[in-house]
Amino acid sequence: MSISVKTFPRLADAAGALSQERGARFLAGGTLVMRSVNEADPSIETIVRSTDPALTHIGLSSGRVELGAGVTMAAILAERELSYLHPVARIIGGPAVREAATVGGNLFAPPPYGDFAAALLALDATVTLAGGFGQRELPLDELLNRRERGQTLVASVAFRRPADGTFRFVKVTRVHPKGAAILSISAQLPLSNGRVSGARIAYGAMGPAPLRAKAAERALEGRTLDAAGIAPALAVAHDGTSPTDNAIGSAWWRREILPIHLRRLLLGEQNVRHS
Amino acid sequence: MAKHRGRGVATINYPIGMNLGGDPSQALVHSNPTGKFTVALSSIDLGQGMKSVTRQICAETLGVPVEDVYVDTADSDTGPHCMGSFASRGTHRVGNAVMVAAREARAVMMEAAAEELEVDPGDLETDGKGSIRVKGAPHRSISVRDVAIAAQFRQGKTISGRGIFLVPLSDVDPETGEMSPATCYAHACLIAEVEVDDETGDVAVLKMTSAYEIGRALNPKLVEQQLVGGAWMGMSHALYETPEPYYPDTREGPRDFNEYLMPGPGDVCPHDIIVLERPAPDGPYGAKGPGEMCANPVLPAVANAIFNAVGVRIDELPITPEKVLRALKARGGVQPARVR
Amino acid sequence: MKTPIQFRLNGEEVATFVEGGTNLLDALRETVGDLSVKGGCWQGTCGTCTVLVDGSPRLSCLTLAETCAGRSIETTAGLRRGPDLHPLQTAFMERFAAQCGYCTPGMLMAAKALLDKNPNPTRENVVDAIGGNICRCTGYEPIINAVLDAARSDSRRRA
Amino acid sequence: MLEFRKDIFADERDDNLHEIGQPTQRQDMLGHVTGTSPYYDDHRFSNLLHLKILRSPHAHARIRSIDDSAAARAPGVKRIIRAADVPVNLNTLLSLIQFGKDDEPSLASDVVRYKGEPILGIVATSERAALEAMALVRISYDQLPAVFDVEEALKPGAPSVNSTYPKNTFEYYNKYDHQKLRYGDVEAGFAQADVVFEERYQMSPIEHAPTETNGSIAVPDTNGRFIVYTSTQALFFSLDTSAKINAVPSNQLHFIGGTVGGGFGGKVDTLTEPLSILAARLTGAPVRYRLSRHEEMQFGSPRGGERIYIKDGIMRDGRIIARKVRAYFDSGAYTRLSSYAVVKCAAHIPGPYTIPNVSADVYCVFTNRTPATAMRGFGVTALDFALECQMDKGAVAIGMDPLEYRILNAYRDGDMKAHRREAKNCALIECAQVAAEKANWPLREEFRRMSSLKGGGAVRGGGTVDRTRAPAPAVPARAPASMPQRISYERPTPAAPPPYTAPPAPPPRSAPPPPAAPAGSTHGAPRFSSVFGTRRR
Repeated sequence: MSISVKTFPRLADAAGALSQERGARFLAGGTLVMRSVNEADPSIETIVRSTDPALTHIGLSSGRVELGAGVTMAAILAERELSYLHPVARIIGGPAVREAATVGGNLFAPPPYGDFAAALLALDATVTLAGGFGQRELPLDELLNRRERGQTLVASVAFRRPADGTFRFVKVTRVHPKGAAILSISAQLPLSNGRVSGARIAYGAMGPAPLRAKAAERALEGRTLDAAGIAPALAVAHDGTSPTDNAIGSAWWRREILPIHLRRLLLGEQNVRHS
Repeated sequence: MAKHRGRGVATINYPIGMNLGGDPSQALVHSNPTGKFTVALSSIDLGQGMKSVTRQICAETLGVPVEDVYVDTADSDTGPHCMGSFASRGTHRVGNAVMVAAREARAVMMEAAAEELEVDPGDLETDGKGSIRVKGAPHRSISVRDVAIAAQFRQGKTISGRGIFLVPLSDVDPETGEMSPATCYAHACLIAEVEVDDETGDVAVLKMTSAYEIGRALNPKLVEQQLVGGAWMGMSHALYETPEPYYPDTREGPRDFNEYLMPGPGDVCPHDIIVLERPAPDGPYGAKGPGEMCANPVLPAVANAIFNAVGVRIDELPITPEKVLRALKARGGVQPARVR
Repeated sequence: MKTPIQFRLNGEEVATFVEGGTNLLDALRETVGDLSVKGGCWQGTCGTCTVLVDGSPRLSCLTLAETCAGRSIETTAGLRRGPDLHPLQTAFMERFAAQCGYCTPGMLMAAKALLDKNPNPTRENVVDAIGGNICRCTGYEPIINAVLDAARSDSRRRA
Repeated sequence: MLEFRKDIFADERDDNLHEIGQPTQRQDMLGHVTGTSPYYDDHRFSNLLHLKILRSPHAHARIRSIDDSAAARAPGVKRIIRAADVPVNLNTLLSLIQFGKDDEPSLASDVVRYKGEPILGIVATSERAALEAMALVRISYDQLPAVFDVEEALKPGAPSVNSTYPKNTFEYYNKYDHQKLRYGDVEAGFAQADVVFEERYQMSPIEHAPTETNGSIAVPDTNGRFIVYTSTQALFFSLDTSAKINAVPSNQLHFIGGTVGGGFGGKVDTLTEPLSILAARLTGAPVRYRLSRHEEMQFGSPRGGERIYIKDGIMRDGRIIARKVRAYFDSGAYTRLSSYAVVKCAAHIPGPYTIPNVSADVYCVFTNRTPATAMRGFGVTALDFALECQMDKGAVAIGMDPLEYRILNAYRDGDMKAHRREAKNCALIECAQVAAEKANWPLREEFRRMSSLKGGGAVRGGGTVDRTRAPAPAVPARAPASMPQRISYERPTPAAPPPYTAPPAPPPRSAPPPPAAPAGSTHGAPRFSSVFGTRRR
């Protein structure tokens, strides 16, 4: 009837409990789990927490960035070194949600949520999973492809710091300043001699999970960021996407406006506001 | 990418009170022994300001300061019947009932004062500051407090009043629809300016200019609350809201405030409002009721502004960017009307 | 199984027992009895239940009560400065920034979180600060103006 | 941002008042900013029980069997409330004013008619306990064909939604399946119009979304009474409805409310009080029934969808001479208040304009969706959207400025309205003029001089567009030749305007209110009402 709450000082122990306890769910910021608890989701019998300081650790060393899974959007906004991620963190909920919402939780947020996960995808992030028997690393998109909430426990994410001015982000939403995504686009666009090399583009809300726009990435390789240069990428912008209808917008509209917003993002056109 | 601006207008009227009438409201007003008044109602304050507007009406009618009146609502044991807070009836119906009750209480108050001052009640007037004085001889006056004490403890009078207001129920002719739907109407004209993104269908409302005729504005701040908030709701109805996004299909219904779309604080626009007052012959101090009608003109004004901007008509609410984009594609692109 | 928790509520030590899984909103309203906190959705989507935990805005409906043990919680009930109203309360009154009043406590706390960190906010800062709070009556404009007024009057008071 | 134009209609106002017109602070503002305003849920009781409702997952289905035995044994469960426990399990809100037949159960017994319809109540020591028990209830259904489109619902062979109204339409005067409005000769008007066009408009449903959801707490009081703290918008409306459904004398119920977290029409339906009272009677304990936000959004009644067709006949000089409206209100599975909105809609046609020939047919249609109810602008909001978009199209069709087109056709004092009452106290033209001035919307001199007073001002003199005679003929005398032709026509216009013919015989004019009741006119059967007592309507 009443839920049991188990708090562990060490993340590994939390991971162990998570795999052993029946109906156990890991509580990070609570934005997803507490709502389910409030709605008496019968699949939740035990809440597992961890006070492990590693969870909230932000590691910045020699171009490599490591974010504990429990780092909140507010913590990211407070870190000047992560300014390129501020536009992403700033539009996740209102201030109160950003105080709670965590990096790890966002990796498991169903569409239309999960814009931060999409940004991490464009940063080629890897994920470190905590397990009862030690940790293991895997690429983020692997996790996103087979994410089953509650089963895996993320300890941290890591990625190489993008070169200044190479990371771009847009979230299309109807309600301002706080609205769920119609879609979001994150892009890392390294340039060498004015030409794109090793672009990474990721979409939010264009499929069951955040996804890489690999065809567009390939089409950008060696191209310049002007109308002619990006045309091939726009032509294949839809590759791999499978948007669905939901309460805030239809799959048709998502498909229609995806290349428009991708073009605006790649050309650096002002995205002042989207209805 | 191209953004196009346009302006649209709508003019509307709105009936005050329940259609066909037959919707009574009652009020009781009484003084405590020291001249402070209580209004007992069963009417509801949903935020529209029922307690505040009836309080001002009562104070005006009694001729006492508003601070000396308190409105107690809603308790079915102490508050007499009221049909309810809907159909823009509160100010008009309940306000009238409070006026009637306050007049009856005032008559007793003036009799009691006359007895104390040994003059004819007809020679007395209230100063609106808490005293009753002889017309033309202001030095001969007595405080409402002393009158209440005298009425209660010496004269054995109850300074109280009962009020009811009822617009008789109208029949409807089944063949012609002949009927008396309402006794007075509020009016409005609203001009909306929008910007339309012809690549995404996004619509932003940039500015609203409106004129509302609402009978007497009993409290300009409460009127402003209604008109500003109502116009926001109108904008929301025009562009955002529905619990059935694929109506008449019932799928994908929103379950929370992330999925149920309404303009946020970042979507509001400047709104110049002008208020006109043509008193309603049967309204309390000529008041009508701005509560409902203020949202209505925004919907068509926005739709007409979109046509003016990009030349497409969206005849289905809400006017989502998707509908605008579909219409633009069907029409083969933007065909702006005369710039206004 | 009930769990004991203790925290500071508007400066006073409070101790109570909660069922496992109880959110802070229900703990404050149903067991502690602070009815100044209102609930609008229990989903984390309306902001009505916003309180401050150690100075930061939190949605009390999404906050596991147990995680607040030893923390300092602020609600509208503690907003007054002694006998005086908080500048935000005064400004909300002067701007007629409440109609039904149900979202007001959450709005006040969201605004306080802003002003405590940023005494001189821009309109954009204010819009962002109340961005997670739904108001169905006012159209937001009076609330935005009230918060800006409060910032001005409070900085004058401090000066 | 708000200014007054006291100069307009000043002669009709005595502005020498003390309290009226003052920007006095709200009586409830201090309570609001200190969080002390007492909403229904701000009252606390020991041993408070919680009611949760099991709702239908299907839009239309027959209930074959219900097994709640496991739920009844679940921890914390105090009582299961079934349809058979509801003393009077059929009601319609407006039975209080003798309008319509009882058609909606508090708890469905045999058939569910919309997704979300209440079937079972579970009373437990906590909302969680009630929800956990709910997961243990087993119900088997036979799904039935459902209909969701108002015009589909009216076709022969469409699934019948509501057994009280098998034809899927509310019954008016025990006679018609819709509300009629007839004035002048609309077909003659179309025949003589320069431009005739018909358009279709659709409004989807809209949710009230008050920040406080619907709810109530019923508390057993001493001496057999019950105190009910409620979020209702209509205290006695809810009290009398609750008394009827619970079959108790109305003075056994003591309702307390009046401070409500927003309503906008969504708290008129008495969604929670009858069952929270019943639960308190069955358990002898205080019971709270509070809608979750999800319930409020999907199963609390919305503003209903409306489909409206408007056909206009207009002259090139700008006069609208005929308007025909066909409108369908999507009532959902039960009547609630839609039947009534239909009559209000008919009364509002053709909008604030003087049109000599008007015809309207407005339907209240039942479909398998959440029942609709009142919302801000009830019966008028969607119609105003349709009418004002139609006005814009008409102006474009004849190349006239849309605001001048409205001013020309606006009703004036003394004009006759389509429901056969004289227009009084009009102010549409003044609103248009003031808004246009503020927004720098160009109006030509003659339109700036027009007014809402009888005849509309000198400009309309000489009986040119005088509509004070009522009812007007199919085609009033021509307007001044100086009518605008500024932009090119956007719609094909008749090769040559048809010749004017003699006006058809005007319909009989009837005296101003109150007219004698039309013979045999009654809204459903008379029934008990502690609001009005029993009488014919």
